Amino acid sequence: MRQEFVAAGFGSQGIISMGIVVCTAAGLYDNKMVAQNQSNGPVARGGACRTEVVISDAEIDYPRALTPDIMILMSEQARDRYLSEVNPEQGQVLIDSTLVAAMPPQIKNVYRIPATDIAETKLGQRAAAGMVMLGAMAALTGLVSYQGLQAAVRDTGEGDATTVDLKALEEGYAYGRTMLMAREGGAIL
Amino acid sequence: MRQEFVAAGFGSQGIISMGIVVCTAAGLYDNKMVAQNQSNGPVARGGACRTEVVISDAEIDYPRALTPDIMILMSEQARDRYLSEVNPEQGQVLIDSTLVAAMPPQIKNVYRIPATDIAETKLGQRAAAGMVMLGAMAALTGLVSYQGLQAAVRDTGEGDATTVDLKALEEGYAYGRTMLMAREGGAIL
Amino acid sequence: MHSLAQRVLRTEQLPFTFCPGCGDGIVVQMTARAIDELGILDRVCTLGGVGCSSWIATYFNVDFMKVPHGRALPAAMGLKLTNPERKVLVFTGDGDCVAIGGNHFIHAAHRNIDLAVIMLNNQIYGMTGGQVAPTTPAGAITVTSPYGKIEPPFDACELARAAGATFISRWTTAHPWQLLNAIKKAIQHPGFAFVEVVSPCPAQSGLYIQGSSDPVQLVEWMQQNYITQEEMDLLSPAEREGRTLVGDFLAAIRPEFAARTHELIDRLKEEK
Amino acid sequence: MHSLAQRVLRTEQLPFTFCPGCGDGIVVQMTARAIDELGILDRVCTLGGVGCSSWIATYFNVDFMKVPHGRALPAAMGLKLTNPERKVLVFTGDGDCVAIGGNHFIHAAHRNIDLAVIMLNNQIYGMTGGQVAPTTPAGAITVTSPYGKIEPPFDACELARAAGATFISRWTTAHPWQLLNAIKKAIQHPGFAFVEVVSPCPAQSGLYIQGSSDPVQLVEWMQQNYITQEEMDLLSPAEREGRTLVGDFLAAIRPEFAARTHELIDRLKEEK
Amino acid sequence: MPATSINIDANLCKGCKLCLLSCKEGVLTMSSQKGQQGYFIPEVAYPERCTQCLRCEYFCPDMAIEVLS
Amino acid sequence: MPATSINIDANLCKGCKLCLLSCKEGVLTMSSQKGQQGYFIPEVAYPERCTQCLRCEYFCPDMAIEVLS
Amino acid sequence: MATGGTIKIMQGNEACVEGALAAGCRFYTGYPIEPASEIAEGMARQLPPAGGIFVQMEDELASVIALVGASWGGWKAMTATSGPGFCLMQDGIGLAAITETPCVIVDVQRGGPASGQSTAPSQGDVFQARYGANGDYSLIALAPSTSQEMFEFTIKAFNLAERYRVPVIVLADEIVAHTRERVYIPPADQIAVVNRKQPAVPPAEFLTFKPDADGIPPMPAFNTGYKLCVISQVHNEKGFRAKGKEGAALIRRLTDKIEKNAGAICEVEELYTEDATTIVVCYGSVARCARRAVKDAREQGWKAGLLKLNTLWPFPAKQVKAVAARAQRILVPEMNIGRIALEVERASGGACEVIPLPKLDGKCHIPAEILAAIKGGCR
Amino acid sequence: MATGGTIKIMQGNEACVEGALAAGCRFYTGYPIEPASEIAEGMARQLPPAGGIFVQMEDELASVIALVGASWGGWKAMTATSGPGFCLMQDGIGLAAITETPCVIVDVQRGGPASGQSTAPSQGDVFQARYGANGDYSLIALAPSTSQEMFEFTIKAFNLAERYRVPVIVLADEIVAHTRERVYIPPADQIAVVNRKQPAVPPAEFLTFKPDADGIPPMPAFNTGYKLCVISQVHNEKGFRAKGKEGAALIRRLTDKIEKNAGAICEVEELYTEDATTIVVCYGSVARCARRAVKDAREQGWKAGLLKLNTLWPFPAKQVKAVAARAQRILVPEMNIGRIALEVERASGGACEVIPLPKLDGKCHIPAEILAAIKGGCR
Ligand SMILES: Cc1ncc(C[n+]2csc(CCOP(=O)(O)OP(=O)(O)O)c2C)c(N)n1
Ligand SMILES: Cc1ncc(C[n+]2csc(CCOP(=O)(O)OP(=O)(O)O)c2C)c(N)n1
Ligand code: SF4
Ligand code: SF4
Ligand code: SF4
Ligand code: SF4
Ligand code: SF4
Ligand code: SF4
Ligand SMILES: [Mg+2]
Ligand SMILES: [Mg+2]
Repeated sequence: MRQEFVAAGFGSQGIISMGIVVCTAAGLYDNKMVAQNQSNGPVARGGACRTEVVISDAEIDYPRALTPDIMILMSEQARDRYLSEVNPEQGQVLIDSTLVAAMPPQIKNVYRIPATDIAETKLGQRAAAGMVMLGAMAALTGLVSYQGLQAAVRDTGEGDATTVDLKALEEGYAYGRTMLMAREGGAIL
Repeated sequence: MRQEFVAAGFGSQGIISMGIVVCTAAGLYDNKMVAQNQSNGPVARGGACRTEVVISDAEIDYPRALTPDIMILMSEQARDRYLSEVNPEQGQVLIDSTLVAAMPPQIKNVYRIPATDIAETKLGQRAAAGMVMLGAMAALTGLVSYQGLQAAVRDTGEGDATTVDLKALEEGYAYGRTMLMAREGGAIL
Repeated sequence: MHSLAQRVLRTEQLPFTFCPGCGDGIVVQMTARAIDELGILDRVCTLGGVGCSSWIATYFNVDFMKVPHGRALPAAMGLKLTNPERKVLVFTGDGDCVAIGGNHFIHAAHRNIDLAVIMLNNQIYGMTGGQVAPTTPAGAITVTSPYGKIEPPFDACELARAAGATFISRWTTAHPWQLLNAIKKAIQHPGFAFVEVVSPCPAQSGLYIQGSSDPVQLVEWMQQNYITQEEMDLLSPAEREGRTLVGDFLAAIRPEFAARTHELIDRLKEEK
Repeated sequence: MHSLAQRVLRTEQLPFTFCPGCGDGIVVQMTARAIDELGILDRVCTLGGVGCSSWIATYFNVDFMKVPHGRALPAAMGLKLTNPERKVLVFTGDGDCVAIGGNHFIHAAHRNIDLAVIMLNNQIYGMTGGQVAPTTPAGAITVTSPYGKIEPPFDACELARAAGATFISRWTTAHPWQLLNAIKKAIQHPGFAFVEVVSPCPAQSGLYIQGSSDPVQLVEWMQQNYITQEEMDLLSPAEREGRTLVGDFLAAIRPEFAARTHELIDRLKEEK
Repeated sequence: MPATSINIDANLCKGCKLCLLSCKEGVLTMSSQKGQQGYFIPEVAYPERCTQCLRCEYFCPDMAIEVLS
Repeated sequence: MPATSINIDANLCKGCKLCLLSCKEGVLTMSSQKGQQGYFIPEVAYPERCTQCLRCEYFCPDMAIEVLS
Repeated sequence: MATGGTIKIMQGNEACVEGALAAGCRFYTGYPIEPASEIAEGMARQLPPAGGIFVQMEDELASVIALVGASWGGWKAMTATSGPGFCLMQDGIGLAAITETPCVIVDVQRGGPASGQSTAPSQGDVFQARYGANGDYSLIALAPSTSQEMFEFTIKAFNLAERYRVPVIVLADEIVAHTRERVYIPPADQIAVVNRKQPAVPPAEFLTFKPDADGIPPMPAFNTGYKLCVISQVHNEKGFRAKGKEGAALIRRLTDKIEKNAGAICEVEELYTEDATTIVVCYGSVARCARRAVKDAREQGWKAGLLKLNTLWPFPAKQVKAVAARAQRILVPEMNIGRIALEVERASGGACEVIPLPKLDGKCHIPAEILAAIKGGCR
Repeated sequence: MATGGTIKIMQGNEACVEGALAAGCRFYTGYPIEPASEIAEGMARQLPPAGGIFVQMEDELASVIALVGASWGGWKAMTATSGPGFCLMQDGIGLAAITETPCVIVDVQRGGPASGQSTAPSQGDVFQARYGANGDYSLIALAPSTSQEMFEFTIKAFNLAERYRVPVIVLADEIVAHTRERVYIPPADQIAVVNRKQPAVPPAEFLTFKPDADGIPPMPAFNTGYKLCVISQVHNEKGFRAKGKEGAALIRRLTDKIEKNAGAICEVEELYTEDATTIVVCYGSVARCARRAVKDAREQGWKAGLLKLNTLWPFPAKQVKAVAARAQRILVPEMNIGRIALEVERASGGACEVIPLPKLDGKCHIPAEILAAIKGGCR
């Protein structure tokens, strides 16, 4: 099976790291084929940023996302720019609800994770919001394994940041599990 | 009719000017089609030098000399290098006999003009030897007209040099006429 | 919208694409002021090569030309020579001017052709992501000098002087008034005028070399370390260490290339 | 055959292709003497770009490389870095070095990489037939400056100094002993060593600029006009006019690039 | 000192705080409002302190601040 | 002063006369003989005057002259 | 021959200078190199008295970039070089292409690769002329074979450059550059000179790269009020950076404005092609020798014909295709390893045999060589 | 997958660095440019600890010339760049070609012409890679489509460079350069590494450019006693300037040693070509999307096939010819205006229809576009 993942927001949020972590988790630890890429604004670093990961059991022919199965949005600009790529019926969209307020109603599967809030209050670092989102995603979509994410963070991170990121994954994963149970329990998110 | 002319010797002898003068004489004053070119040694200016002029009544297709009809040789190096291009039966070879001693016997038509001697003694300038040769050539071969040569020298020369060159042409022409009359008179040259 | 921008800039191109706190915008502003105060908008044209700083050329409401990396000066020369009345302003980066464009730089300076060349020195290749530049300090770690740069920084002002530039000035974006003044002088100077503007690049050299991406810290760092001769004179030799001079270093008059070229034409025409 | 030639030159390449009286041959001779006296024939390699003077590189009985016009220095750098024990000698012309090769020149000097660069300054493009060079005197008439050159001559020694060369020397081919000495010093100097050799070109600059193609007159002209500081000091200001200094101008020690590069490698290998 | 009006252009400001650094009089502070560029922008907290020295305007790298008198 | 032998290589000499210029002792003169390069070459007219100063050798741009002792 | 002109004896390089001046060229920046130096030397002498500017630059990179500046300054501009310098001009040619800057670059080809052989004629740069710079663009290249053509094609080069706003390459070679022959120079008023289009709209409505219906934007000069935006990046009609469709439209247009006008641009000369079984396709100096060979062949009873390509780029594929359809074989003598032969092969699409006749020894073919090939081929 | 290796997640640019090191590259000179910068950055980090040298040069001209110096110093050397820088390297590539200097140049193609579009993928430099420098020469160019191929083709590039003594171009593009994927790195002893031939004769008998029977001269390093003569002019076997036949022999050999070995050099991959009526000929990143399209087409019952060109130069004409003989039409999707399509057209010699599928908007084709073209073509 081929699955396409997109994350978008501001570069300063570590969007690219999110792509690399997902790609490493799936490629090295979940033993899938992967293809990740990213794009930045041309000059203003820290501006709009997007990453994609294609994950598949078979060789990946086409390495770019065509219709993302899972999309993480971490800014309203990103929402306005990229949401249209998602199939409203099938796609799953995870938003950082601290940063992205409204979502168009036609998108069926939307998960609202207050990741920046969580990162700020629980970890004291807004920049960890991306990893919170990934933890939640692992719980909610199963695109990559939680263990894979942990291993990938250990591989790609550096020093102190790794500890924070692992904690962020954990918080996100826990939040996601709770949401899932709530949803499975029939609650409206 | 297509005729091919070659002059070769040292650059310092004004070989290139010889080519230009012949070409201008034929092209502008004898109203022929012409194509002239030259080649130098790559670095040592004043070294080996050669010029060619193709003269024809019709458009000149191929602009280089294939079998020179008339060749002027002003150094032994030039003789050793280029003489083989001449058809020994038909080609006419004019040598500066001050500089070139022996000629292979198989070449039928050889004219020996002591041009450097003439230039030195009559004009006080060895460098005028080339024009002496051209004057003689006009007389001996009729390839270009003497008047044409004179006009060409006036066109292309500068100041004092022009006067000397015109004188040199004259000396050469006179020498050539004498040779011709001697030859027509049956004398062996 | 800034009234200065309305008078001198292509307002539809704003905001600048530069990163927050990038010094390049200061140079846009000071150049806009210079053009405005000198009242020469119609006679100006601007050029740039490639690099963040080269984009400065595109913000003014004048004709501009942006050419390949390092090649602004020959294009500027073509424009100057075809109309010596033109005020030709060239915006270039330290990489654009001293690395790939070094040969054009020394030769344009040598000709003393009337151009105002404003070089943004952020000590790094900003646009391509923080690679070492000729102007990068010795020992500095960048993405292409991960073990520390071996050579000392290239002093563009010294190079300009040896090559023959006749106006030379260095300021930082933390000296906006002095910079404005220098740019005005450079534009009015009849010859090759070179203004080096030390400029913070929070995203690259800030991060890699000065160790801070905070624009405020970078401006403070410049204020402390880039000082005038008078300020320098008050310091002990030990304190001078690591500090760099700013100032208007040279303003000399030598025959100018475009004028001389046109004088020749006029003379020959008369002679005909 | 000269015994020196037998020891140091590719004798089958003789005679030199230079014109009669051309100074390039003096540089071959003095370099041959330097190599011979230093006993380093096996460790030498030579490089040249394109130009009459660049052919000098091809006469020694050593490995040599002749690259496109202006590009000898980067090639030399490749050879030096891959074996710092190599003695790398670069022969270049004023056009090759200061015109098309100007950027490589300032950057190689700036890196202070251990090369001996011998630039023949005949004030003209010899090989291509007498076109104006950056080093041509102001006002000089050449085939491409028929109305007189506008700019002043480029001083390659000053440029080398501003760029960071650590050994700088200028002599003429009329100073053969001093030149030999300078070449020896340049070869032994651990850094970027630059020797400018003012050299007569009877065929081009002699003809067009100095007004004589006679080698003897040209050597006399050099002897009169290229003088040492001591000689200069004896002259009145009016007499100094038009005269140029020769001498060994600079010999300084700064970290050398190839050595530093290999030190880094060694350090990192140890750390592993 | 005449009343000063200081315009901060929310379209252009990138929240770099250089105006705050440059103002010796403490006229400006950061607001909690975001500009169109997505950054928190400054506000004129103490207009009465302003000496119209123009430092804030000259130090702003985005031409986002203008001091009008 | 030991007997000097001065070799002039007719293969290499281009007759530039720089050896004549450089010799302060007037040892050399031009001959009427042409070398392989086609130029008139110098000859050692007064070997006894030679001081072995080597100037002729060092000034020769074609390495055509060698002073042997 | 029309009346009132003059006849001069000129080298091709000199005729090129004469043509440039006649076409209105008033700006030359260059760097000396054999066998093109006489063009620089002639320009140095002749431009200033004509009100023009000659500057010898520090290198070839600077030379061609300066043309772009001068051309936007409103002047007609040219440079000349040979292979090694042509290499260094590619980045500027790319700039001229993307900024649609009229300019003329003469490449007097000599032996290659690299420093090659400075005194040997060659046609080794024909593909470099077309493909030497990065990315997609088109340009025009002309191949003169006589001094007369050096004069005329240089004028034509300027006219095409101005008409299509494109760098035009004059691909000469050492033979045509250095051969002195008669050149007929018509009176100035009989020389057709094209100048770039000027805007028809007021400055406020003008967009720097908005094409007219013919695909070509008008081109005012700098400092005439139009607020021009000229960048070396892929751009939109305003002249600012563009991606996606806008970018694609530019790239497509840069190519189309030349390739779609190939009919109007391409010039060839045909001799005896109607009934020929063997056609010699050739250009530049080689064409002279080929013409002689074809005439000799006809005299000896062989059905030979000649297709001389005056335009090399855009490639006259239609004309080649047409003769390929009639002939049994095409011979392509070239002073290179067989380059245009590849184009001929492609254009002929298998319709007839294509036989390259490469010449690599730094000399032109002699007519007998081509004649022999014709006879060999006409069996 | 063989045993003992490791799997890493790598961008193509990172994989290229890894491949270069595995191939024995120990010298890198370059100048930063997007989208190739990560290669320089990786080399800067990884070469010194491996005993290698990284120098960021003043420009691209210097970068490639330095390679030639280093390669004759006996080291394996590489640089990487993108279109605008590749333009400036042509003169050095010509030098490497005529001096037969092994070296590897990676061109990560971005949008062109000129400064173009630094973030957009492109295949606009494919002809420039072949014809960018003056004169006649041949070289080898490889087009990787995955990180794995970036690793493998870089090794292959070094091996071919050493084997044939020629500059080898790795023609990557922004997509393959920046896509992170799994790369299998075999253990060092399972990687085949080729080193240049050394002389079999003593120094006194050695001539710098005398070829062995295979057309390739052995190549000792400088200062090892062979008195090497390396010049950028056309030269004889000794290495000194030559004209006429000797010069022609060199130029002929420079081309022949590559073109005559095309069989050994060229690599392609075929998928379903046996019975396909429509064949997609492609290379680089586009090949990934084409493969998907061809597979989709087959699933939907269309007789589509794929010919992926791993080698672009020498052009695999034989392989193209073979499929052209069987197919009804060939589609050539490229991220340029249709360049290799021209070669395909020539190679197929009219045997089947050749349809270019250019893409100029700075994006790769999506599979659906190619699929639609297959369906359109398979009628
Ligand atoms: C020929 C060429 N080489 C390399 C590049 C890539 N490049 C773009 S900008 C740049 C350097 C920018 O540095 P600088 O000139 O200092 O400007 P900054 O961005 O720092 O202001 C480089 C190397 C290019 N565009 N063209
Ligand atoms: C790229 C390139 N441009 C131009 C030339 C032509 N060219 C050959 S040598 C030379 C200049 C020679 O002058 P210089 O370096 O001073 O050497 P000289 O002959 O005076 O000793 C030139 C312009 C060339 N070979 N390559
Ligand atoms: S990268 Fe640096 S120079 Fe470029 S815009 Fe950002 S801060 Fe300014
Ligand atoms: S042209 Fe000048 S530099 Fe060249 S060999 Fe002759 S005299 Fe020497
Ligand atoms: S200096 Fe300008 S951009 Fe920075 S915070 Fe102040 S107003 Fe905003
Ligand atoms: S004008 Fe001066 S005092 Fe007023 S706010 Fe700006 S910096 Fe402060
Ligand atoms: S200096 Fe040398 S070349 Fe000149 S004349 Fe004397 S021996 Fe001959
Ligand atoms: S060695 Fe001295 S004295 Fe003897 S011939 Fe030579 S220059 Fe004259
Ligand atoms: Mg910079
Ligand atoms: Mg010179």
